[in-house]
Amino acid sequence: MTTVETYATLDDAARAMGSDAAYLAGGTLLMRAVNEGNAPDRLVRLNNPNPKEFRSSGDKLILGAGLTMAGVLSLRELDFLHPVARVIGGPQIRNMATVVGNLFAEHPYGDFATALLALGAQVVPVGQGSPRPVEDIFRDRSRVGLISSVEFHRPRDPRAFGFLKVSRVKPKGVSVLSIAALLPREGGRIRGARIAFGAMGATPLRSAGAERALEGQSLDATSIDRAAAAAIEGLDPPTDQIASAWYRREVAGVHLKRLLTGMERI
Amino acid sequence: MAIHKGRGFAAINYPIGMNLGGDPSQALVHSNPDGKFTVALSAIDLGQGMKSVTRQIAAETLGVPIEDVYVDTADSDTGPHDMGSFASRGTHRMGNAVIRASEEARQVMLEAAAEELEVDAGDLVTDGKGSIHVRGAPSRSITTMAAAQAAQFRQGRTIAGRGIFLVPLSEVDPETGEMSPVTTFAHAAMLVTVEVDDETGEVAVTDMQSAYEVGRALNPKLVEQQLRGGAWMGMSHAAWETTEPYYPARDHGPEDFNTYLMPGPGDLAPHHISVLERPAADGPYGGKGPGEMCANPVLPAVVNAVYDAVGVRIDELPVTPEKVLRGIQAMGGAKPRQAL
Amino acid sequence: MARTPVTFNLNGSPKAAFANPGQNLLDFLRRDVGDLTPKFGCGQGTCGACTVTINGQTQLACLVLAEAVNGQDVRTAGGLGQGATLDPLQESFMDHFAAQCGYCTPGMLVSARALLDQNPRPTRDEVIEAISGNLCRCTGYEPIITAILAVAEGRERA
Amino acid sequence: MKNMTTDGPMVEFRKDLFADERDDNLNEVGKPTRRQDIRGHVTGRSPFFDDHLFNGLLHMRCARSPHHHARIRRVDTTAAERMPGVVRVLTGRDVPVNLNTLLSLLDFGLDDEPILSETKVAYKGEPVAAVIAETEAEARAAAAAVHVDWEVLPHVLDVEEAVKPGAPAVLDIYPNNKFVYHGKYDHQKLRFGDVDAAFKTADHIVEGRYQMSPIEQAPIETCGAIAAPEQNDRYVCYTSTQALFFSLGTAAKVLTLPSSRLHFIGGTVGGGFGGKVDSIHEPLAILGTMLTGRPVKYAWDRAEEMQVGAPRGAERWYITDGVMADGRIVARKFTGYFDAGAYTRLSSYAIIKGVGHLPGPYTIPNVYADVYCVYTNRTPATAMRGFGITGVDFSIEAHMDKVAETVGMNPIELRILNAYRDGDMKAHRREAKNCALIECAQVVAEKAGVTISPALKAANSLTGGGGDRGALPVFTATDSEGRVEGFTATSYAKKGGGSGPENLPPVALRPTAAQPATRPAPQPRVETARPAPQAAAPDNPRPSEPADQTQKKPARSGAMRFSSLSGFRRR
Repeated sequence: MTTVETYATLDDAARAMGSDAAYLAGGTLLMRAVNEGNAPDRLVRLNNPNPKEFRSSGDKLILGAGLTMAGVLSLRELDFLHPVARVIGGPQIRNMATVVGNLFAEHPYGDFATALLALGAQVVPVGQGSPRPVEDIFRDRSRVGLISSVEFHRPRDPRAFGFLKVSRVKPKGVSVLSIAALLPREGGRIRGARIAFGAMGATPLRSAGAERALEGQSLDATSIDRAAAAAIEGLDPPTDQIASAWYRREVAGVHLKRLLTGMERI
Repeated sequence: MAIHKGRGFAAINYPIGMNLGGDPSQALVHSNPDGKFTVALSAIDLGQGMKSVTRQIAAETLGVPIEDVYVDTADSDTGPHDMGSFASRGTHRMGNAVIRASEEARQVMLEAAAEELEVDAGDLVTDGKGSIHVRGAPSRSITTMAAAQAAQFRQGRTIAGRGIFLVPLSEVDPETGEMSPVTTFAHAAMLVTVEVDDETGEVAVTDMQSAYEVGRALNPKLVEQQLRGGAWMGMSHAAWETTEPYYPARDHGPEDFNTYLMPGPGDLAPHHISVLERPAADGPYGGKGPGEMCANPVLPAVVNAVYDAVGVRIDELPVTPEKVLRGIQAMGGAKPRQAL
Repeated sequence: MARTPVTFNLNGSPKAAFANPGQNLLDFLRRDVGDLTPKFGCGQGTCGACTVTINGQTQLACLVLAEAVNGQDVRTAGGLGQGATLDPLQESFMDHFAAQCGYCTPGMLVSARALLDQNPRPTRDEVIEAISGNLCRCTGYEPIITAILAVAEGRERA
Repeated sequence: MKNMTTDGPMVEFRKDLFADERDDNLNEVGKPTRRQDIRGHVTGRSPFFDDHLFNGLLHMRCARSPHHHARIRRVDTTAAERMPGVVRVLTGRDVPVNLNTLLSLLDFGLDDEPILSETKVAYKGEPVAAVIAETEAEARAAAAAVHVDWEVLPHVLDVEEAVKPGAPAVLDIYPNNKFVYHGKYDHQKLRFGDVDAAFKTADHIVEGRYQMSPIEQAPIETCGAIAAPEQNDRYVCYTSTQALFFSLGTAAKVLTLPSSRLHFIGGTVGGGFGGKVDSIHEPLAILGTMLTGRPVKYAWDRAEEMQVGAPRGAERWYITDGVMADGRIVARKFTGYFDAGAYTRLSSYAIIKGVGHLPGPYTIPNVYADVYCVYTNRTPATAMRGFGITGVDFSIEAHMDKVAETVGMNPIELRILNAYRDGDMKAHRREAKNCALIECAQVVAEKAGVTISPALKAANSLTGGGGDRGALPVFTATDSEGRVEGFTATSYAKKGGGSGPENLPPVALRPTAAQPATRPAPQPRVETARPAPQAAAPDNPRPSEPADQTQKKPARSGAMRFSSLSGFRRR
């Protein structure tokens, strides 16, 4: 049967964790599991999480473990991420769900994590550990300890970041797919392209094909077409209630093209 | 990429009341000493407005103001037998039972008033505002409250009525299917406009123009609730809903509202409704019950509109983007018709 | 099992009750506190029938750990209006026939009230966004949107 | 004539149409009066079944089959019984009459579905045990601890696969996975005129195949009931049912209780759409109360509502039309397959409703239909808004579009041309009355700016019907395809029966207690039909008959027969 342990600090909570425990943050995924009898026996939580836990250092943005989607939407420093936060769940979910929690959300959820993957974000473990790329979390979520924050560099030009979510139900629907693109440009050429897809695999995945097609190119109709044609490379779309793997493959390039074309115009 | 507009039409009729009959409904009506009436039913209000529509029917029949009637449902100790609220039978069956019960109660009420006014009950009329008066002589009147009190405390009468409505059971001929399925039909026609994205197969319903024939709109706002909500459900059936997305396989059955798809408030199409009223001979005040049929024309109208837009016939519901896209690809591109 | 005392404000009044381990706020409010206005629709956070506000923000009571509201301010549809005076949104829902079965209505009203408290003059799209976490199976949403906009545009009383 | 009644999209009332058939000067009828229940709804005070609080409420949850089709070797509840908070675990042995079909209350269909299955499951999610515990979480945990020894059987999920020879038998009592109509045929027939002859005269033949999806009613309030002991040795049951006396009658039958010992309270329901007719929860909640002496709640969670709760069944329709070059449809033939899932529930009945509806709102001189109620290893289907009609209307109206394209006609004109009118003869052999299809089509055409011919614009439902159109066919081609032996009409799809329910106790026609589950079967595993005893009082001993399996079967598998029409009867 479930027991709940409440701590004052993340460090205390981290010490209490174990294979029979789960950390309760926003609760949007874990409390459902509790309700359905699928959660670990011990719930570990903080007494006073801060839903607007955020700081910056130079161009480094540090999103604390308590930061919710609504918190993101309330922070002007994170305005380029507002289009991402705004399409996570409905208003109630956004008031509860945390950014860090989204890294642990399994398909079909995890659209914010997709954006973090494109941004090359790193997670900072509680305690002594050094920051690790979010890819590490996706590799094996069960072996990741508590996360104190997620951090990344603000794109020098916020227009280098683009996001698109495709859903069947509007305005609140889970993803057919989502796409986050980071396309820093130097002298008109793309340097360090990162294209991440959500709902195109068990975790957010990068499109190796699209990144290769864009790297070193200017963002124009030709490079966009090449990226769209190669979009599926590196992805592993599932079949679920929302769409089949076939459909996701067919439209991944179409939606990437639409996103990139929109970014080109800016 | 192109967005193709298409229009599709469908027309339907709908059998009102439980198929083949044999399904009675009962109602009891009685007055309190202050001339207020309680209608006791076992019918269910699951949003369709059963309590409200039977209240209006009772008030109309009794000849009293709506606020003098309260409908109590459903308690099997006090409400008499009723089969239930399904098959577009609620308004039809229970409405008629309430009319009969109310007529009986009204007759006692008029007799009580007649005794007080020293006239013949047959000469009395109700004004629907709480008074009973002699036909053609409004000044010779008595309030329903006074009549009820007289009945209760002086005359020793119970102002009460019993009503039952039963459509007799129909046989079905095994050889020909000859039968009397129902006694009346409602009607509808619908034209929807869709926009189809030929690169993704996505379909948006952008407009609905409908005509619904409902016998009589016993309460026009309740009718509108049914038609508007029902057409939304029809749109949902057409392009979103299924418990088994890969039917007949049972894999991937949705278990929550994130994966069981229904259109959200951002998917709404303006729905312009026309209501026609051709009263049914045996419907309560001609009413037919619009609750079930309103979704039905939307499903075929949407598939017909998709065909009009891109030339793809979707013969298997729901109309998913995948089916549309596969159809477009099989033809080597959209074939807009725009015939309607 | 060890029950945890929870002291909180419900619709402006102090309340105290014991929560079971792992009990969600919806079950706690309904069974242990006696506020039946939040409804169970899914227990999964996907329908919005249990919408309440916690410190002014809408949340889904079925996904909130009951003991987490200790010391917090919780409001439900039971706290709309004052005494016999209804909230203008409640009046507008009645006027515009914005409820049929009535089951989603309390949660819908809590979301609508939260919207108008933060944004008294929302656009239609903002109304749609605000109620997108509250499912309605009966109405097709249009009358609900109309009822909320009527209050926002001041056509409804107050 | 346009009345704006909302601030949103427009509603107009076309009072100009059929005005002389209506008196519009009524006091209360026709007024937009507020709903009686609206204040309760907006204040959140309307009392739904779960808004009744009980001290010491227990919670019930079922252990369910993970397989589409499996034999139950053993149900082991010992571990579940030892789990924290568990008060009692019910299995089929605890259910007094552990076999039911909903429509037995209307003398329609054989009892085919266990309340808690004991020998076999026929769909994924079928309940085999019900755990009663102090909390919902404890009931959930204990239900997961019920151990069942399964022998997995081959399953069939597609309707046309299910009716092929050699398909796994879903229900042993129905041959070839098809419901038996009128004790006579494995489908419901409609025969009106001679479609094959008419096809030969037609200018075009238009064919189509249509598939309706299974759909969840999805009320926001899930189905459920709370039962509690009441005074005077009675039980009260608060329920979300759509059909109070259906549920009360079902509970009385399954629990072998006089209905006077049951007090059902409902009436305020959080949406139903057909999904709250099945009366699944009331009998088990009351049984739980009977066996524990405490209030018991049994309700579905959302996942159960969606995958265990009966959906609108999928339907597959084949339509063939014979059409003249001018657009007149002269013959229409249907073959339909309703996917009933594993048990009958209401599907057999939906088909009769659907057949009575064919060929849609059109006057077609030759109509033919064969419609099958097919059993598959899916969740049983049941009622939903538009029951028996929505799927076939989708098919007919999608087909009408193909016909319009074939003959090169405006689709609205095609509908008006073929629309039924007052006085026409319908395929179920009753005169059409009170028609209004033409007017609906005309109003929509006008609103949408679709031009239709002057002749069709001038058409109406009141005139132009009857005459030849009102006559029965001179010749109707009939046949005996699908004849089934060994069934009596009274227990199948013959409601009531010609001599009336009072003097026509249904003949006991039962599967044997232990049924082989695999095909092929040499013959239907039912006894030979016997003539119904005439005017036998319910308590009279049955006329002497050859000894048969029926008399040896255990009492709980259906010794009593109950119907709303004829009451309890001992077999």
